[in-house]
Amino acid sequence: MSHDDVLNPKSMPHDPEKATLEGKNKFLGFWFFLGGETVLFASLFGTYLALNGSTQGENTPENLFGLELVFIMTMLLLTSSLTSVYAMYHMKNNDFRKMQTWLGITVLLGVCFLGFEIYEFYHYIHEYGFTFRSSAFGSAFYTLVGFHGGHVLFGLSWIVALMIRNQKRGLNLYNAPKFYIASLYWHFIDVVWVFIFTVVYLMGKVG
Amino acid sequence: MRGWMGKFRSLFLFGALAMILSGCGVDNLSALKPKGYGAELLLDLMMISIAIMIFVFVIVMAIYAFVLVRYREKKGQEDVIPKQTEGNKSLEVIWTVIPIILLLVLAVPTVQATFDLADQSTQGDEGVLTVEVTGNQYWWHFNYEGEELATSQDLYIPTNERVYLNMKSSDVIHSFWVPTLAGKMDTNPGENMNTMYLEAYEEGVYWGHCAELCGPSHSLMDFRVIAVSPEEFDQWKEDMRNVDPEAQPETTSAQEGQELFNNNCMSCHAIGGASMGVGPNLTNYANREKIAGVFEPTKENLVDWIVHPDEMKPGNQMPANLVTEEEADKIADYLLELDHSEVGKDLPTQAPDEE
Amino acid sequence: MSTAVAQKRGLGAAIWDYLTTVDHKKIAHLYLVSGGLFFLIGGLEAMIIRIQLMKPDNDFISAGLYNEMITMHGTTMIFLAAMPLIFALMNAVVPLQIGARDVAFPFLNSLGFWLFLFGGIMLNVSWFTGGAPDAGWTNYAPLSTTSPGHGVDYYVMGLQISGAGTLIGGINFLVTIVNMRAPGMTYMRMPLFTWSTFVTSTLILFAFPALTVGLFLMMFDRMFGSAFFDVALGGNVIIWEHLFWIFGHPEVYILILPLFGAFSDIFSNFSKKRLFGYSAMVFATVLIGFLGFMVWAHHMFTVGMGPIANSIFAVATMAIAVPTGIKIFNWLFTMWGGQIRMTAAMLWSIAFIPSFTIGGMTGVMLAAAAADFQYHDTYFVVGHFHYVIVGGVVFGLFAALHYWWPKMFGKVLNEKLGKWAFWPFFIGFHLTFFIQHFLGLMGMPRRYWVFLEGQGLETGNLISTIGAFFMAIGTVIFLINVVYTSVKGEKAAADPWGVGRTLEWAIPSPPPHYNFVQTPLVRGLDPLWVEKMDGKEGMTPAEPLGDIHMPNASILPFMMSLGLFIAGFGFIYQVDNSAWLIAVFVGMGITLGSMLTRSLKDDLGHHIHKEELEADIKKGVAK
Amino acid sequence: MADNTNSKTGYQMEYERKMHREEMKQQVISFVMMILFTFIAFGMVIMEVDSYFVIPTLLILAIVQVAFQLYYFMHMKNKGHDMPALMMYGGAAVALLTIITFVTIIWW
Ligand code: HEA
Ligand code: HEA
Ligand code: HEC
Ligand code: CUA
Ligand SMILES: [Cu+2]
Repeated sequence: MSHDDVLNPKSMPHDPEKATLEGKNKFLGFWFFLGGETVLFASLFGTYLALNGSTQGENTPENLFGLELVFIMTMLLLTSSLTSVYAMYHMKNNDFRKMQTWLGITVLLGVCFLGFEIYEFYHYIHEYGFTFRSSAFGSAFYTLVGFHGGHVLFGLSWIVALMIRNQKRGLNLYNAPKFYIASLYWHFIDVVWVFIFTVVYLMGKVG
Repeated sequence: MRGWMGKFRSLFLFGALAMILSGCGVDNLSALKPKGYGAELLLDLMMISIAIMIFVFVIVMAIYAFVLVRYREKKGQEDVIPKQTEGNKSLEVIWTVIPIILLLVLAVPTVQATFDLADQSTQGDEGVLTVEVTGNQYWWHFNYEGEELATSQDLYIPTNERVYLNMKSSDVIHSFWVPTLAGKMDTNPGENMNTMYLEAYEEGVYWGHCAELCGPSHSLMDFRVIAVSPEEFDQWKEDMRNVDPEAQPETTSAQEGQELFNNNCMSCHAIGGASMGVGPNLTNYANREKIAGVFEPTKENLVDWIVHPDEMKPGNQMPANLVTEEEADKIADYLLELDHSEVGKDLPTQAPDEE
Repeated sequence: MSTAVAQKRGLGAAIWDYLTTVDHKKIAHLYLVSGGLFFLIGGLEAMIIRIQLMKPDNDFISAGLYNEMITMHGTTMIFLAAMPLIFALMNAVVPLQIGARDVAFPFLNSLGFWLFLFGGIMLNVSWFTGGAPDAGWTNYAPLSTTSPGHGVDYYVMGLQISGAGTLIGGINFLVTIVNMRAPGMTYMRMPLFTWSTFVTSTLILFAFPALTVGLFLMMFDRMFGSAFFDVALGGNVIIWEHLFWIFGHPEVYILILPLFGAFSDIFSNFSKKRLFGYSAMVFATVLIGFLGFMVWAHHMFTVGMGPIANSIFAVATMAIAVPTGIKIFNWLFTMWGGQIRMTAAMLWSIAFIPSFTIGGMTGVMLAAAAADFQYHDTYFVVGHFHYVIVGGVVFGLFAALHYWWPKMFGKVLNEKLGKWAFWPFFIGFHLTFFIQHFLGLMGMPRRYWVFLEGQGLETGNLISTIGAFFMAIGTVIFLINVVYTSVKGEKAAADPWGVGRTLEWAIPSPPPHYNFVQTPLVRGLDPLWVEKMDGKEGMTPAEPLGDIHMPNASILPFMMSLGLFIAGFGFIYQVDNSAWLIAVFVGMGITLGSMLTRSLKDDLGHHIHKEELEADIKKGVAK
Repeated sequence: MADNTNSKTGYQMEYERKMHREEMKQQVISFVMMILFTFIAFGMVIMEVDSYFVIPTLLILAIVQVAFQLYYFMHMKNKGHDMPALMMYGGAAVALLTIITFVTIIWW
């Protein structure tokens, strides 16, 4: 059987994402990549923690951050993590339609998150005059949160591209690993966000 | 703590090592010829480590030589297949445990020396001198805390006393190193101030280098530490405080030079006082060991410097062609008259070449 | 493609073949050639450094140029010469050693190479556009952030691009080794070179992201006005040092571990013995990799971290001597009782032991934190790291190249010329670098454009310069050997040394592009040796003869890298003129467009049919 | 390549579906926990609980949440995840060292 034959419930292997050697390789390689990403974000967090006091006397974390927005963003992203779990659930049950639907919801939530983030940055820049160049704290804040935002943007584009590309093809052993690792990526973004809302916003508010 | 290695030194290996190594380099520059507390402590530490290393190396080389001589393939043996040994537990334990022991032997004095050199317990005590050291591209500023006086390039210290240095930089990272007196320490820009101490055992002029890449003239950022007896040091402080920046020089040429200097150079250079300008403090210029840290203190060099500092020290901050050659000549006359103290003059500037 | 290309191969077709190849053996050739060229450039820079330091107060080159020279020498040698040459070996050998037909990600493998190459070219373009980077290979802030011109920008963009390539390469090898091993090839049967590739790739995976972040911060500071290293706005320059060394120390083990692996294979081969203490060797490799992450601050003893941090890092650093010692002794005892055959490969390996031991021991001396206050940033350190890098890495590369050359190119390098290249290089190496330890202790800091007269440093520096010329002679003889062999060399057998133990020697030299007609069945450590001892000709296959699935060639990796290359220039020059943003958009467009093409166009590869394989076997190009 | 032509029996399919449902249930539970933790975390900060207590608690909550993500959402608890787990722990170890450095010795 060739990889791009559409799967039917009967030919569906237990783990479609790992049923072929290519799938296994993608799966493992992507996990390793996430191991590297962990160090990447740790370096950014470290830099942020070293510099978050260097505010040059203005726009400190305490007076800048508003928790309402961050709370909403957190809920959006956490929920999107669950919806992508649902998508994978339907993938394993070989229900392509439902998988696409749940992925669509995931993307929607992700877009909302990104919108709020852009609004937040806009707000800081225009209401507070707090920019990337204001102070070392500003540089570190926008870099850390911006790197995460960049990951969200990339993840969204990736999932959307996959959805469109496979719209008419249904699930097969060639694209199942792709959907699977895209969802891993999405969860990882959530992992990073958990640390961002904790370390940057909540701990920033506590002072 | 001084000389805690003393008893070992009499051992043959150390004795021989010390002999060989101390033949290296010139007196006032080589880390192998310590003239102060830190350098001596560190030489002791180096000796311990070298001894351990020689010991290890000899063992490795003995096995190596034996193997190479004994187990070469000889003609006619091409088809012999040697026994395929898997390993040997007890041998492996031996060459794991022995290095661990050797490293522990090295680690203990290492940690001791590290803490010893970081000691700051007497800083700020009555009569303990602290000097604020600032690294600049490519010169050094020394501000003697609480003394209202400053020098550039030449650091004066009393012998046999701990002198603390509080170190920072005004631009990029530099590193303050006087090999014969102590190890080096970086000068960082910003909040990250470092502290170390010097203690010279003998009077002398000790050569210092900047040891951290800091731009094109990194290799020309030399300075000197001039150690004099405590009495002379007090005398020197006295002399320096009594300098009158406005004093009239003797020759007319120098008087004109002073005028020119005040008009062209005072924006960056100070005569007298302790604050740090854009350029070095020139109060005791005629007492300088070198011009700009590296050049022989002749009038010719000085004139060249004043007109073309960029050619002598690439990338330095002093603008070229501020004055003409003739004007520079007069300024040089003036600067070379800024001779305020006899202290330190009798010390040999440069140690004799290699013995 | 196998048939189409084989028929008529003009030069154009050959070039196109290499531009689009996803075959790990050809990618190995690409790495070898470009890494080799960069080694010559780096060597040339070293020669210029040594000529400048031939006598006191020399003005052979200017101060600014000198700083560019050392920066580019260090950067080129480490990132563009040593690492790619190591990658060349890994690509050529690892899949063969584990009995795989291919690597896990052939497409990414090719992408990794092109990223490295374009990054390397980018760095070197700086010579012609107004000045190379000049803040040392360590690029400490704020010297780097305030360095005028665009030199440091090239450093940032060049390393960022080639670093991405390295990371991709690392992940590729990890997955290859985990997933693609032939049946029976358990972890504890993997040859040491494969093991060290595995550990090295892990180090790459965890070390390079720190450099990536460091380079981003540096880029933001220099190009977009952020304030990470700007103390006036509350920045902290020490952050760069930590990020650099969190990457930088593992990096030096990334350089040496693969060669440790190669030496293990070579010693065992040419002593005709299995490796002594195999499991201890594996354990030591892993341990070195692990400890390698906890010692980075030994490069920063003089920064002012305080005695507690200094002591911790000192002791941790010393600990690395233990697993390294285990390796040294195991190599010695591998030879003990063996039948040592002095081939050129073995000669380089034999020379490595004392050279590296000296380098390692000066390393331990440096690790004594307080004593490092004297050694740091002097020629003592320069002596140390050239002893480990040249005496370990470069000797290792020469040894490994002699050893695997027949497998890579089908011809055995001339042994006599091999030995003639060795001696001048070996003698020159010790002449150049041994004396440098003393120069350092006698008060000569490193990165010094000139040293002054009358400080007792003249003789030492002259000797050092003379030594460098000897190394150049050795290198040139090696090059002559390469040319001579390619013209006159004889075709190599599958196992040209006659003592092959591992799987790569079971198939023809060079292997067909699918490596193994039938995946071999591995029955023990040193699988080929096991079969030989059982009186068999070659490996027993683990599967029946059948169609083989292979990936398709693609130009996309080249295009993606080219796009980033163009965008890199855009980033550098948009500071001067925002019109350069066009280059950013065009470049990123090419890259993203290629990525999109890759994901939209399915690439399922092709099959080599059984009949073709049978024909190949008849012709003798497969086995 | 692995062979996937063996089609399953209806019984097998039913069994697998049940397994997937079972797993989904666990995932929903972990999601609820994550939301709960988030509420606690934000709640503590809004109520201005003493910072010596809050900061460690926040960190612990975050780590547990992340563990839920990794082990349930990303299936690290399932078999066949030894290598991923190894590499994630490797990355986490380096990450931890890095962060410790940046909050301590940079400021010595
Ligand atoms: C291949 C590269 C490589 C390797 C393998 C090493 C190996 C080691 N290095 Fe080196 N190092 C560099 C490349 C390398 N280094 C580079 C490039 C720099 C300078 C960077 C720059 O600033 O530009 C540097 C700088 C450097 C410094 C900083 C110096 C300074 O700037 O002040 C230190 C300090 O601790 C150090 C230590 C060590 C140690 C302890 C080892 C150990 O791994 C060595 C272990 C080996 C042995 C010890 C020998 C064999 C062992 C035995 C025979 C057993 C018994 C031994 C004993 C009991 C001692 N190195
Ligand atoms: C893999 C790493 C590597 C290698 C192999 C080398 C190899 C050599 N290095 Fe290297 N070196 C470094 C890495 C390396 N170096 C690093 C990281 C630094 C620190 C940089 C810094 O401070 O930032 C450094 C610094 C450094 C210095 C100190 C500069 C200073 O601090 O001021 C010196 C001085 O002697 C030196 C010399 C040499 C020499 C003589 C060789 C020789 O072994 C080279 C031998 C090779 C040849 C001689 C090539 C000969 C070929 C030709 C001549 C043909 C040319 C033809 C064409 C181009 C067509 N190096
Ligand atoms: C823009 C500031 C500036 C001006 C104006 C300036 N200098 Fe300088 N000068 C410097 C700096 C900076 C140095 C240190 C250079 C170095 O060593 O890297 C220096 C060094 C010197 C030195 C060597 C000092 C030493 O420590 O040995 C002399 C002498 C000197 N200047 C004289 C002059 C004279 C005379 C003039 C006026 C004609 C002048 N300078 C004007 C900045 C300035
Ligand atoms: Cu200052 Cu080098
Ligand atoms: Cu290191």
